[in-house]
Amino acid sequence: MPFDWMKIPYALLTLFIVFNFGMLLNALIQKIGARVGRRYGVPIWQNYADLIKNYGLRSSITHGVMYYLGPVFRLTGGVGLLLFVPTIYGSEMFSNLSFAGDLILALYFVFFGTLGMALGAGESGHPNAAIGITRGLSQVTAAELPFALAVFSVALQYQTFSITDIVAVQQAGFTSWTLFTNPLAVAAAMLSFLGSMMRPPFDVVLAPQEIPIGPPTEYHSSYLALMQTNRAIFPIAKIVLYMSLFFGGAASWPVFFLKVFAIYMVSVLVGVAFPRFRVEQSIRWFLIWAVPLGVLSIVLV
Amino acid sequence: MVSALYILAAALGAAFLLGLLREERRGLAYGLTLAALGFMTWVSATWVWAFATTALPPVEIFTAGTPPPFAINLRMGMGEAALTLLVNLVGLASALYLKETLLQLGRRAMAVLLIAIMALAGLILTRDLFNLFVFMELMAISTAGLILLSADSRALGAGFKYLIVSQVVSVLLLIGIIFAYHVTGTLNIDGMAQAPALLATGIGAIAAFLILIALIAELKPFPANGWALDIYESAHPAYGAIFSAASGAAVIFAVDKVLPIGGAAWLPVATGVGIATFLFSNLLALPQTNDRRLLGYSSVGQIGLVLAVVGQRDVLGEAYGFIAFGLLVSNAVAKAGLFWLSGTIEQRGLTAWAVLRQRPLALFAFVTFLCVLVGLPPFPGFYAKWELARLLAGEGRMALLAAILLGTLIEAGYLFRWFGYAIKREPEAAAEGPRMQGAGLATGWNRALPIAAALVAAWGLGFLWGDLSGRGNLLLALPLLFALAFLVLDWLPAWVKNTLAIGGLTGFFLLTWQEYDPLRLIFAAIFLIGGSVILLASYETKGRRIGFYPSAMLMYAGLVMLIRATDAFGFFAAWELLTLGSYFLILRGKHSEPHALSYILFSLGGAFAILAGFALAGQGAVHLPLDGLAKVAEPLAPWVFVLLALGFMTKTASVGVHIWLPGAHAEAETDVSPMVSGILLKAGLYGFLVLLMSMGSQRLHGVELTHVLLWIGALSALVGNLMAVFQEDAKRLLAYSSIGQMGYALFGLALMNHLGWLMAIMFIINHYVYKSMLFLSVGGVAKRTGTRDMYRMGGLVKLMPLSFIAVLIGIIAISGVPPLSGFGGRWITYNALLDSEVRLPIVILFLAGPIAFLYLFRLIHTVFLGQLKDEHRRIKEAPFWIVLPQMIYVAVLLVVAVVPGLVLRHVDNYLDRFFPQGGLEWTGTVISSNYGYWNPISIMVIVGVIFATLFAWLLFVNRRAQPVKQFNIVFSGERPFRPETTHFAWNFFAPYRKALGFLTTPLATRFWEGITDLLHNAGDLVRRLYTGNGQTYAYHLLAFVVAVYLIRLGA
Amino acid sequence: MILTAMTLFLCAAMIGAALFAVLGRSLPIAILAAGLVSLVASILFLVMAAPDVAMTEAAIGSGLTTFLFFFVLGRVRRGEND
Amino acid sequence: MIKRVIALTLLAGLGLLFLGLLLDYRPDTDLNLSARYYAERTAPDLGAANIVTAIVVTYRGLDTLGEVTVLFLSATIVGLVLALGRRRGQAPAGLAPVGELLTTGSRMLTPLILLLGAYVFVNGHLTPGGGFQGGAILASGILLLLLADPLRHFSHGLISAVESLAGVFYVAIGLAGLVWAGGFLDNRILPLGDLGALFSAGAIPVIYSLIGLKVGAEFASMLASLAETEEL
Amino acid sequence: MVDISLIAMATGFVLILIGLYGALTNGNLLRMIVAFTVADAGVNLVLVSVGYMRGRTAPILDSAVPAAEAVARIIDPVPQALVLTAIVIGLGVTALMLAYAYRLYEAKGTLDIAKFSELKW
Repeated sequence: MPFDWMKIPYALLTLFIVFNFGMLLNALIQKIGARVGRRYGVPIWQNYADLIKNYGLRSSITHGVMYYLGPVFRLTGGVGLLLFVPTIYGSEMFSNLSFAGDLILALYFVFFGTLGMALGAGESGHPNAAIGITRGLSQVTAAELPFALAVFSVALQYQTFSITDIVAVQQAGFTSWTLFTNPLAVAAAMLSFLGSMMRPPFDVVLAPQEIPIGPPTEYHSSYLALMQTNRAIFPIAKIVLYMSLFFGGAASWPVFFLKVFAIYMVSVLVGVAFPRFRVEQSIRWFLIWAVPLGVLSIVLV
Repeated sequence: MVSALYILAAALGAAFLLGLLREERRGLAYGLTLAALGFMTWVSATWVWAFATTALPPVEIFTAGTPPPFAINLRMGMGEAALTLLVNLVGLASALYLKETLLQLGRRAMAVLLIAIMALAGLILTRDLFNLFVFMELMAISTAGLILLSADSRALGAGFKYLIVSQVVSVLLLIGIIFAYHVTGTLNIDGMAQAPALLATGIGAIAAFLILIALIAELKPFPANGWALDIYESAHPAYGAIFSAASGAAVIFAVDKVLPIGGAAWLPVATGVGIATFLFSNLLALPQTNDRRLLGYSSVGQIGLVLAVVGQRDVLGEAYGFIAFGLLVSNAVAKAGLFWLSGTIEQRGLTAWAVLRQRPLALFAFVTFLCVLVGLPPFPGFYAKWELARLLAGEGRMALLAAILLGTLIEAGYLFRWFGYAIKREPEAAAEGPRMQGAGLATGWNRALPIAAALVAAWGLGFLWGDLSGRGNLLLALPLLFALAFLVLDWLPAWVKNTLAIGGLTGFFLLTWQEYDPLRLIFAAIFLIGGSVILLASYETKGRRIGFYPSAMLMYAGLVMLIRATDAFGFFAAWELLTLGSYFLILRGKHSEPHALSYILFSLGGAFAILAGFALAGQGAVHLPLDGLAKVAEPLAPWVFVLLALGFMTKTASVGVHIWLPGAHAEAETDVSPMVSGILLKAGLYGFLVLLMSMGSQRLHGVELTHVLLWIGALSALVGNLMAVFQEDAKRLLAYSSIGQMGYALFGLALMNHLGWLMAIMFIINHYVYKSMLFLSVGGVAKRTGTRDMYRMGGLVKLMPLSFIAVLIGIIAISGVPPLSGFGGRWITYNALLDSEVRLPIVILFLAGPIAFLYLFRLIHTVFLGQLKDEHRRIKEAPFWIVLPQMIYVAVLLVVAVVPGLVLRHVDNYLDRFFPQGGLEWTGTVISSNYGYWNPISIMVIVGVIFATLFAWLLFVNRRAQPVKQFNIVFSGERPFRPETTHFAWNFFAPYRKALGFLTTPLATRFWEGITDLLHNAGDLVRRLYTGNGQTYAYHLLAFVVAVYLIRLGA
Repeated sequence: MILTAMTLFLCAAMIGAALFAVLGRSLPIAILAAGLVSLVASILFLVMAAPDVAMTEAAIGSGLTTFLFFFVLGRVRRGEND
Repeated sequence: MIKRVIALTLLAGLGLLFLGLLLDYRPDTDLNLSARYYAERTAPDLGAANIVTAIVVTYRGLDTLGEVTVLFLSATIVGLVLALGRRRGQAPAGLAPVGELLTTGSRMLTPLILLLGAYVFVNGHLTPGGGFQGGAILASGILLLLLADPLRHFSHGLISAVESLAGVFYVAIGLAGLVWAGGFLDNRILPLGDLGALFSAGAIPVIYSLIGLKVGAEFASMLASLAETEEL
Repeated sequence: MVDISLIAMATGFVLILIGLYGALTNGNLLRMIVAFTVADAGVNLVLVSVGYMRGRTAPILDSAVPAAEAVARIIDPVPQALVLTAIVIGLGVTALMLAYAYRLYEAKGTLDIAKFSELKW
């Protein structure tokens, strides 16, 4: 099969747009959080400054190969996920590298970064890292379950694993979105979404207050920079997936920005409104509320 | 040929002649005794030979020159010849064994021995009822005499108890005989059986009852058999051998010939009494701790089994002799051998047999006898059991078959537990004072010889029965012979044997690979080539490694024969062989004794379910080709399906019958764990494939059985994974993970669609590769660190980088994260799911998926990452031979990840035969289904490029960074409450346990423990019946008589 | 009829002696009673036209057996009342 | 007490069985198949007047051989049992000394008793009695000797020689029947003679005599074994 | 008129039951053996009574019973032959049991059967 080399610059372009969008969005959300808490908040370019600073720093210590690999895995996961999912529906230019695989690839690639991060943090030998990892993994696996169920429900509904095909079916209009044709699946997926965004009430994994911030503690300088980059890309990549599956996808960049912002805001608003869960509480919460929804969606579809 | 009467005459003549010798001439007397027994044996042997080689009809022997029924007549036929040969041989061997005792006690003891053997021969030969009574009295009295050979003072009491019982028996028998005579006017057994008047009259019926019940009472039926057990326990082992092997055989033959007197109505009675005895004896044997008493229970049980078979002779037809004799000689040879062996062991506890470990040959004899007794291939009992099951099922007597199999299972339970003690336990505190070598062992050539003879006889009879079975002799099967050859070659150094083994496996594959269809080829490749790769790791073990290669090769032989089997018999035989081989392998582990036991029990239970399933499917047909399963008709088919599936589930360790697996796999040796996990488990899946290919889906009471399998598969996946998450022991973790993986594969098969099967195949291949790899890796780590507890390890990545890479790759592969081969499995899974109608089990499967990720992560994290333990600072990488196969696997995983089509494509095409719809499209590097697509090479490239770019950049940027030592930081967050809990890896997923721990309640373990406890307690309770009071035994006997009578009245 | 009456008498005697043998307090007397049972039986055998049996029963059943008992009894005196 | 009740219950069951036999029992009025054969054929075929003897010695000779063997076995085992005990027995209370009268009387009587025994078994094929009865009588002679002199030492060698030789000859005659006549223990290896004569019925008198000797020897050895236990 | 063989048979059965009762309820070894001899006598009685036929003579041919008339005159000889054997065997067993009893007594100084139950379960 001849490879269309133009896909590479196009994909990089997507990456660039999404990265910047993610950076701004993150800052905006920090700002909103602060305002709700009656604080002033950071300036909107603060993240850029941090990132540039971190990229500029050089580290003199390393804990070993796996230690390097943590951020690498992490960012590969984020970038890969973004590239495996077509960003703009109908646009050859922004369909990225989705020829490599379908929905299932995206679903499983989500784990890639998690695995790598956990491994890398583990290498550091910091006990808090281990605690953070166990909490994180426990919660992520529980949170992913309803999502997987919802995804499968959607696949069942449309009888395909191709993301492009799924978006195509939803183009008929507002009401043809999965949100309305399969509300249970969307509900399950959105609950899962809350968990996987690492925002309150499910952010005990990062636990900035109780313990010295878990895995990232040991990472600094360029390592941290890679992770910050990922924090800009990965949520967006994930939201793209949600958007494509449940909210009709995006046929153009403006729609894309709007929908991504809206979906992101859901998790932010919930996070601002609710207190934090302990991990076993959140696992139970997912099993009690989200999983049954997912199961129902599969059974009823 | 000499008249059979010379057997009797020689014994009597010699016995009387002994009286002429002076007491001092004991050597001469002993010689005379041996000569007489030798002559008797020779006479029997010539008859056996004559009957076997020529079509000689049975010979009638008249006495007093008068034809029957007016004079006593004897008969010599094949059965008589064989049995007298057995009796005489056992007598001869025991006489040899008893040399010291006989020389010490003098000619009187020798005379009693001679007459005892003579009485048994007479019991077999005579056709006259009263003559039978006389021989029985002779047997009883000589028994009472021979008990005295024992040095055990309690034997005297046992003898008296026996006399009491035999008095009651003879009263009943005499009354029965005289009234039977009154009604029929004859004492000839055949004449009486043919006399129509006997059963027509009330008197005749009662007379027949008394005769038969008296004879049956001599067979030690439950519960009227306490006396026999006391004899077994206290008698000299050589007499134990006669009592079990010869007396039992003779009396059962007597019952067999007298049974026609009672007519058809007595057959069910014999069966009922027999099977009750079989079941209860085995149950009661469970709590025994005295070896001879245990053997006694087993003997009583075995004779009960033969009695049950005798009662089934109306349906067994021509196979009756084959079956009954098969069981009889199995018991005879094994019991004689075991009793003789017990005479070489000084203490009576079961663990005392551990002294056998000093003598490999004796140990080999021990295990041979146990296998003979349980009826494992290639011994006669195995063939007999197969035929019995076939015919019983053909007649719809499934309840009886179930009872027989249950009893056998219990028997296997205590016998193999005993074997485990012998292999693993330390003998009880040795007798006081320093002992020279061979402590607790008493041997001489005259004791070794009979044992050796029994050993040879066991194998010889196995060969003979294989020959007679008309099913292909297992002892001629090349793979089995290859495995057995390692018994002979066991003196060679391990590396030579290892090379031979690898050569044999690969050679056999190269010779035969063209014979298999793609599905079988995959299994053949895993079993043979895969087996060879794992065997590479065995080069690591130095020395001779006695016992390893025969066991391992036995397992491989079974596996090969399994895929080469075309009919049910071959399949089942192979199944038992591989079970046996793997049991020995597992038992080799340091602490594996209880686990090996539960493994063999579950496996045998499963094997018996398979046996019952095949028997039911065959409906009595002589040959049942495997594809003949497809022709099984409706009301039976679902039951056949259930039984077979149950059997296969024990091997794949599906949830509910999984409890044997974790221990067995975890405790096995480093190179054995991958064998029993990566390879052996596939046998069960192969069974499922065969089952589903031929029978398809079945409905039972409206329930789709494959749907049930789906649930079981999904639950296994969930439970296996969840249990794995909470293990502290690395190998246990992997073991539980196998349960989950097998659950996935089973799930795939049960989907009953194209992709489902493809998924299962993918899992089979993947699981072999990564589980073998992980077990080797973890095994290597355990070898270096000396522990398997993960919380005792950590930070090994720098010290054992190759092992780490293997684990890392394995983990990515198992968890299904792209780009490695596990993802392909997941992708096919999803497509298969979309293709099927099921919904709910999918949910369970989904739940299991992320959990797999958890335990795998824990494995790699806690072993290789985190803090390095102080005591592990100087650890080296795992030995070369253990790392080598791992690296091969890594390569394989990478290749399979990039070009899965290499194998899958062929299987995919082949599966079109079964499921024409829903296959995959293979266009270029893209693999697509009806629902989606996947391009393994692209994924690999994309991920690789991004990954490499970032990694290179990071390395470049931080090129001057220096590695720092890890340091200890105080704990926070988790409160230590036990020493090991201060380690962060302890209770790694604590929140998960808090949330989901209830799912891991060991329900199945509790259930099976409950069952075993119940059996034990029941056995313990019931055996209180045997108070040891001779009078009570008389009560039992009378109660037995009255009960049987009342039951017969009621029926 | 005399035969019948005699038989009845002998049988009654036997049963009586048998009960004595089984239930009686003293062991020597029980042994003697058992011997008596055999002896009476041998008379009955004569009545029933079985002279061979009668002789054997008298000689062996009542004679030798009883002697054997006393031989042993003499050696187990203390155990008599166990 | 419970023991007795259970015993009675069980025996009641057995009694019920016996009752069944008894109530249905009808005495034969004619000889049955076997008995008729014996009644008709014994005299012409075997030449024995005592049909019971003919049956015991010839027709069912194997039973009788077995029976003799039972006694042999018992005697041997009794010897064995007691011999085993002899190694560590305690001294039993000796019997009271016997009187002069008994001693003298027994010495006189014993030969007569032995003679009577011999007569009984030699005539076994003609009149009631035979080897067993005769043997028992022989044994009573020995018994008398024992009673008269409890400490008397018996020649075990003699007894066992008689016992063995009689047994060996018995088996040999049986085998002779197998070789020279119709089958094992066929009495027609010797001429049948006239019915009712002492030397008639072929080998029956010989066999019965051997039986008599053997039985006598067995009993004697049993008694002797028991008697010797008190010597310690 | 009841046949004497029936009376004898009934007596035989009763003796057997009495004997067994004694064997089952007496704990003393010697008493058990005595009881068994009673039962043996009962068995012999039953056996002989089965052969008995009213109005016939013993199966011995002499001047009173010539060979030619034997079929009509004699009783069934077979049971008698069997009883002969049974009696002798009975003695053998009794002797053996007595010897055993003696040795058991020697070993333990008691004749109580309940004391010889080291072997059990």
